[in-house]
Amino acid sequence: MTPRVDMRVRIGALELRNPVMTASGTFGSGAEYADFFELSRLGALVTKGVSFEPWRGNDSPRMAETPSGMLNSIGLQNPGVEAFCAKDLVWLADADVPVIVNVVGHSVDQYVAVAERLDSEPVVSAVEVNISCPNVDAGGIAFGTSCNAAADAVRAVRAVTTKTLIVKLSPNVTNVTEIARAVEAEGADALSLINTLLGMKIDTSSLRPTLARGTGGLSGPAIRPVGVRMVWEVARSVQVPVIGMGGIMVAEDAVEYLAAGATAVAVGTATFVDPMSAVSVIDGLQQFCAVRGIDRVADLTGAAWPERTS
Amino acid sequence: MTPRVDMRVRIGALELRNPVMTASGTFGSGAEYADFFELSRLGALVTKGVSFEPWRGNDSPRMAETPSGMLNSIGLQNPGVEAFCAKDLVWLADADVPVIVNVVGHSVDQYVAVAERLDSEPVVSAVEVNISCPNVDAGGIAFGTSCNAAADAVRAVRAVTTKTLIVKLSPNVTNVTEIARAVEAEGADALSLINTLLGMKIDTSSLRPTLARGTGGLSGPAIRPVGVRMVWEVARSVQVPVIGMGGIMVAEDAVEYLAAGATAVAVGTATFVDPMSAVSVIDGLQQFCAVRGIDRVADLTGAAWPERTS
Amino acid sequence: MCSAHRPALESVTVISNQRLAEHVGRVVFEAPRTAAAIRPGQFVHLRIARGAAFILRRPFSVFRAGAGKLEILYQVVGAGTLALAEAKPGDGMDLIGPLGHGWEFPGGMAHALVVAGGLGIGPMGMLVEKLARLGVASTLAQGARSADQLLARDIFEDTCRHVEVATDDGSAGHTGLVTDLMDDLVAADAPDIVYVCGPEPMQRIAATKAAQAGIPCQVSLERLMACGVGVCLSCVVETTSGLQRACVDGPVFDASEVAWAGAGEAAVRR
Amino acid sequence: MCSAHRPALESVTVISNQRLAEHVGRVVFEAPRTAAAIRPGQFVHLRIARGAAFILRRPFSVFRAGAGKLEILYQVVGAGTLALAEAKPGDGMDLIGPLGHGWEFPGGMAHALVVAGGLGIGPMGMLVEKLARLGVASTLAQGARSADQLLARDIFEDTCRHVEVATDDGSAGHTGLVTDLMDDLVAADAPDIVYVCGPEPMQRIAATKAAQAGIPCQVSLERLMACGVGVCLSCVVETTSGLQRACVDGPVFDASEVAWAGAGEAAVRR
Ligand SMILES: Cc1cc2nc3c(=O)[nH]c(=O)nc-3n(C[C@H](O)[C@H](O)[C@H](O)COP(=O)(O)OP(=O)(O)OC[C@H]3O[C@@H](n4cnc5c(N)ncnc54)[C@H](O)[C@@H]3O)c2cc1C
Ligand SMILES: Cc1cc2nc3c(=O)[nH]c(=O)nc-3n(C[C@H](O)[C@H](O)[C@H](O)COP(=O)(O)OP(=O)(O)OC[C@H]3O[C@@H](n4cnc5c(N)ncnc54)[C@H](O)[C@@H]3O)c2cc1C
Ligand SMILES: Cc1cc2nc3c(=O)[nH]c(=O)nc-3n(C[C@H](O)[C@H](O)[C@H](O)COP(=O)(O)O)c2cc1C
Ligand SMILES: Cc1cc2nc3c(=O)[nH]c(=O)nc-3n(C[C@H](O)[C@H](O)[C@H](O)COP(=O)(O)O)c2cc1C
Ligand code: FES
Ligand code: FES
Repeated sequence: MTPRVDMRVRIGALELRNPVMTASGTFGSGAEYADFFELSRLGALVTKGVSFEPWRGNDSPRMAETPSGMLNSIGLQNPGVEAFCAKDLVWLADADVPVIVNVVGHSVDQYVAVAERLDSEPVVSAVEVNISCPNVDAGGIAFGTSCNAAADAVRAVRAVTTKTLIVKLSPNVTNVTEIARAVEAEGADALSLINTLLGMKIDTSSLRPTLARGTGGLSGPAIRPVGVRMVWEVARSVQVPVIGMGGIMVAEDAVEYLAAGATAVAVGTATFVDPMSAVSVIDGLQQFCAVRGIDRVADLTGAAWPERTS
Repeated sequence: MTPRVDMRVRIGALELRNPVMTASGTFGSGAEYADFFELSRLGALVTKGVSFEPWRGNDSPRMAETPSGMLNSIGLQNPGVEAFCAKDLVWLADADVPVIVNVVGHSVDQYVAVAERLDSEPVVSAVEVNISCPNVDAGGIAFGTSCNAAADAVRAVRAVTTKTLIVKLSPNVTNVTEIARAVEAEGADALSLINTLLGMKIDTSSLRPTLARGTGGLSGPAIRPVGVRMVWEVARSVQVPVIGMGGIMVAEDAVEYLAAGATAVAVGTATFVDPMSAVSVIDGLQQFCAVRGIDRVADLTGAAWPERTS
Repeated sequence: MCSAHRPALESVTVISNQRLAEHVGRVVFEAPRTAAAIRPGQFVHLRIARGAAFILRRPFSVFRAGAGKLEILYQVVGAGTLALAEAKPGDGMDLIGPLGHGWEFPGGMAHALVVAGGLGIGPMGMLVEKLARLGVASTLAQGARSADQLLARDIFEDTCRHVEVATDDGSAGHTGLVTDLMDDLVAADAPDIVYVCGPEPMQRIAATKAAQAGIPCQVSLERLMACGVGVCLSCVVETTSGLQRACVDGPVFDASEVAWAGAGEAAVRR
Repeated sequence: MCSAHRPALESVTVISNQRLAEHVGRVVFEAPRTAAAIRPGQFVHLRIARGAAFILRRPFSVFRAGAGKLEILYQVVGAGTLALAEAKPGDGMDLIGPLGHGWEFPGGMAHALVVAGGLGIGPMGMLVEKLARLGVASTLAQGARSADQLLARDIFEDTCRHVEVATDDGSAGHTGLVTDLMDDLVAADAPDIVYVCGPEPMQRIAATKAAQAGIPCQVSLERLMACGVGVCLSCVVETTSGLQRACVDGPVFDASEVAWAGAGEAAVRR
């Protein structure tokens, strides 16, 4: 029998039963994967991005495979917050799992409108403001690549939400810690990173971009070293907890993120490869701690930092 | 017999017999790989980074493997420009291949000193100013992530070199086209990109960063989508030729870069995997053109651009 | 759907893997759960290799299923199908299945026309077997590049009332498109339904012909699929009722509901 | 060096691949060029798999070479060696070899002490064979976790004048470090030279003991290697004459020239 490991972690006001979430856009609102495991196993379920009005998303093809990764240019297709509340949240009300809703917008007003609408929904434990989607023309990454724009969006959302406020950062920036500090200053309770790296693939038979939109967001194990580096940088520069993601396939990958400074992690592309990935990461993390005599998974956070080394 | 394809391309004042170079730091100065193929097969040979004084590089470990890629934190270990001229350039004088010397410095003065020293060396066809190495504390990427600093360095080097001047850009920036235009304005004859993405790996058994330096530069097929995207963006924003690199393993990968707008390409990490990689890319490119009835490889440049689509 | 028909992860073992023609193979898996649950026109999402540089699963129609086994016909087009072609009996893989919305079997059919181009034959084995069980006479119009690429002819000769073929190079049957055969077959058999799978331009032609003849038509569409279970929205198809997901709302769609322009060939390369 | 000894790319075929102990195997390749050219202590840079998520070659010492064949002893520690353990006779791979600066054989030696810990036995097969050909009597001190991990004992029993063993768990020979055996062996045999390979801390102890006894000592160091041919500078070793590359200037170094502090264990995980 493995010794008991305290797997709980705290993100803002939220206490999670373990540090493993789903990454937004890779888990729908959970119904599809409920066939595969009990959603209550998860630390938290992060929904796909939800906008105020319905969004159509981008033209097809929207996906391309790349070495140890994939590009997507879904473009945040979603039915809008009303339909989301009416359908997805109603379904989620019966799932015993903290729900974090990923919020998207083309303008500050749109982010605010979604956050405001969600504030009255008891099923929602936290909102994750996505200022980092590379696949929409207006909004998304435009907010996530400038300190001022990021601060404006977060300030406005902070004013209308009482929920735990997570801000999702873009890796497509020169200095991610600057943006991290700017949104922390506006009241973000936690930061999540990384969203996808902006990438492109060209179909050499047609000599055209493979994705209809041209560029897309790169995810999967290929980007893990970038994600771990950015979590390391950000976690050392802010006081709020960091949720690390990007290429987590197995528990050891999650350990990398935690040791780099993350308090929790999210599993994205891996779920497409194996629907059980998030659960395997949870079990593997527990095992990892048990074998090494680590009592609390929270003790892994920042374990690789130089100040913890000696 | 395959029909003849005109493989020549032009980079500044340089005419290359084909568009395939070696990527700096992955080919030494060529002597080691001369065992494997005639260096005269190459479009150009790009040397490792050369500084004014000898540089020791970083502590070990300096390398880590990652999914479809590798991290390095060599830190530009090199014997300094005098030793380089005395040994490497003397050896290269007998190799029938255009030589491009990668130039590094901790300060503008150091870049200038190396470029000045090389200007009198007839063996040197071009200098590639590396303002994008992520593995040194001062200089390197610090120049490549700010428009002003990049412009200053390039202006100063331009003033002292009559050689074709290539500037190597960093992908670790919010807006690579801004930097590209800034250095073009200062007289760069060509731009090369991408240098490595800043990344990190953590050894889960020791819970320490795998690399002694902590962070390193990510290269290999994992980063190809990022490289292709940046070449697409830059080539469409500048007039000078672009040399594309990042994860080119086979000829089709080179076609992606050319179609995205590159005039030439460089093969880096692939050479470690297969010393014949650059040659295979050359042969494969020729074959690719021949099969499709493309007379000149230069016609592939920008073939995927929307304005060329209809 | 009862839970036995819900998608699940199943570890499967290669029982046999043979080359059928150039770049084409047939693999048979021991896969009892999925073999029992799958319906005609559904597919499986196969994890071909672990530790490979390509990470995603690959979707494949199930050609035939029974006695705990799944049979898949595949064409080698890239890294995944190349790895599949190299699989040996005894090798383990895993799949998610059964997936998707398969062929519909409206009541009262007497005759069905089945049109398959190339690997579009993939979902047709279970289809014609089911039609036979329902007592519906089926005619297969099968097209391929050349005679050797006309896969599994014996099975169709046995199960269908009638088989006609077309090849691009004229090495068997009609020289030209498989859809060229449709006018005569529609005239001769007066089918109650047309089932189509193959390259998208061919499906579009078939759908148009069926519509012109006033015959209901179902098409099985291919889309790039990351998740295969409906969450990622990689695989959307433009329909008269908006964007639908090929992996759960399809791959089989009523041809009259597909908005062919705009969706179309761009979605997959071939 | 004449050109036959220069490194080259060679396509090789697996002839046999057996498990020797837990996590340890022996693979034999058909590799005529490299087998003819390689010298004791040199290594090959092996491309184990194509299309895998890991892309780099893996360096391996050649245990024995002859009759067109190369024999390698390997321990399964990660993705690469796992794939190697799964290789079947007939599988093709390629390697770059021969690489590196191997063992030196100073003139006038009568007796050599060979000290190997764990897979440090890798470069010792060719070494003791060469010593035997030179008429140098060799004693092997071999250490391992447990008796079953004492690899290739038969070969050494045949070739060496004397073999002594140590195991961590005492299941064979001395219980403890292989370097514990050195004092007695040095006293008994008065060796002219000590050859060492194994985990770096063990090499350091062995080097210190040799230095204290005033006996020349060569060590074969392991470093992470990307290129294997001297260009990437991944593999540097701190020496009294500055940084040297393990792949071309080593892997064998004169122990007295290695600046143990600073270089050291950090370079490889084990
Ligand atoms: C519902 C469905 C059923 C299918 N049934 C069959 C079948 O029975 N037999 C058969 O040979 N093929 C079938 N295909 C196509 C098959 O999935 C692709 O040929 C296969 O995924 C190619 O993988 P690859 O690695 O060899 O090619 P690559 O081109 O290297 O694959 C790169 C990426 O593109 C995707 N891709 C490439 N071509 C296609 C395609 N035509 N359709 C969907 N995704 C593609 C891959 O899944 C992968 O994500 C089906 C596709 C779908 C959607
Ligand atoms: C000159 C030399 C000779 C060697 N001879 C042998 C031998 O005869 N038998 C044997 O079993 N092993 C030998 N090794 C070690 C062997 O190279 C590694 O065990 C192997 O590369 C591990 O690969 P992996 O994919 O299984 O491990 P992973 O840990 O997944 O590899 C990840 C990366 O680290 C590198 N790496 C990991 N461990 C080592 C190591 N100890 N030394 C160097 N690189 C490492 C890999 O090459 C790869 O680049 C030798 C190493 C060197 C440098
Ligand atoms: C298909 C797909 C859709 C995504 N949609 C969203 C989204 O709606 N909102 C968001 O913040 N991130 C979205 N992401 C980004 C992921 O949440 C995650 O940040 C990224 O994929 C890196 O993690 P991974 O490598 O584990 O997938 C999406 C990623 C993928 C692959
Ligand atoms: C080991 C190593 C050393 C490198 N050294 C240099 C260097 O000295 N100067 C430089 O401009 N780029 C250097 N680079 C970056 C490469 O030139 C190239 O930009 C990068 O690796 C992307 O290409 P690739 O994916 O084909 O390797 C180095 C890369 C590697 C892997
Ligand atoms: S493949 Fe993911 S929604 Fe259809
Ligand atoms: S491994 Fe590249 S220099 Fe030694």
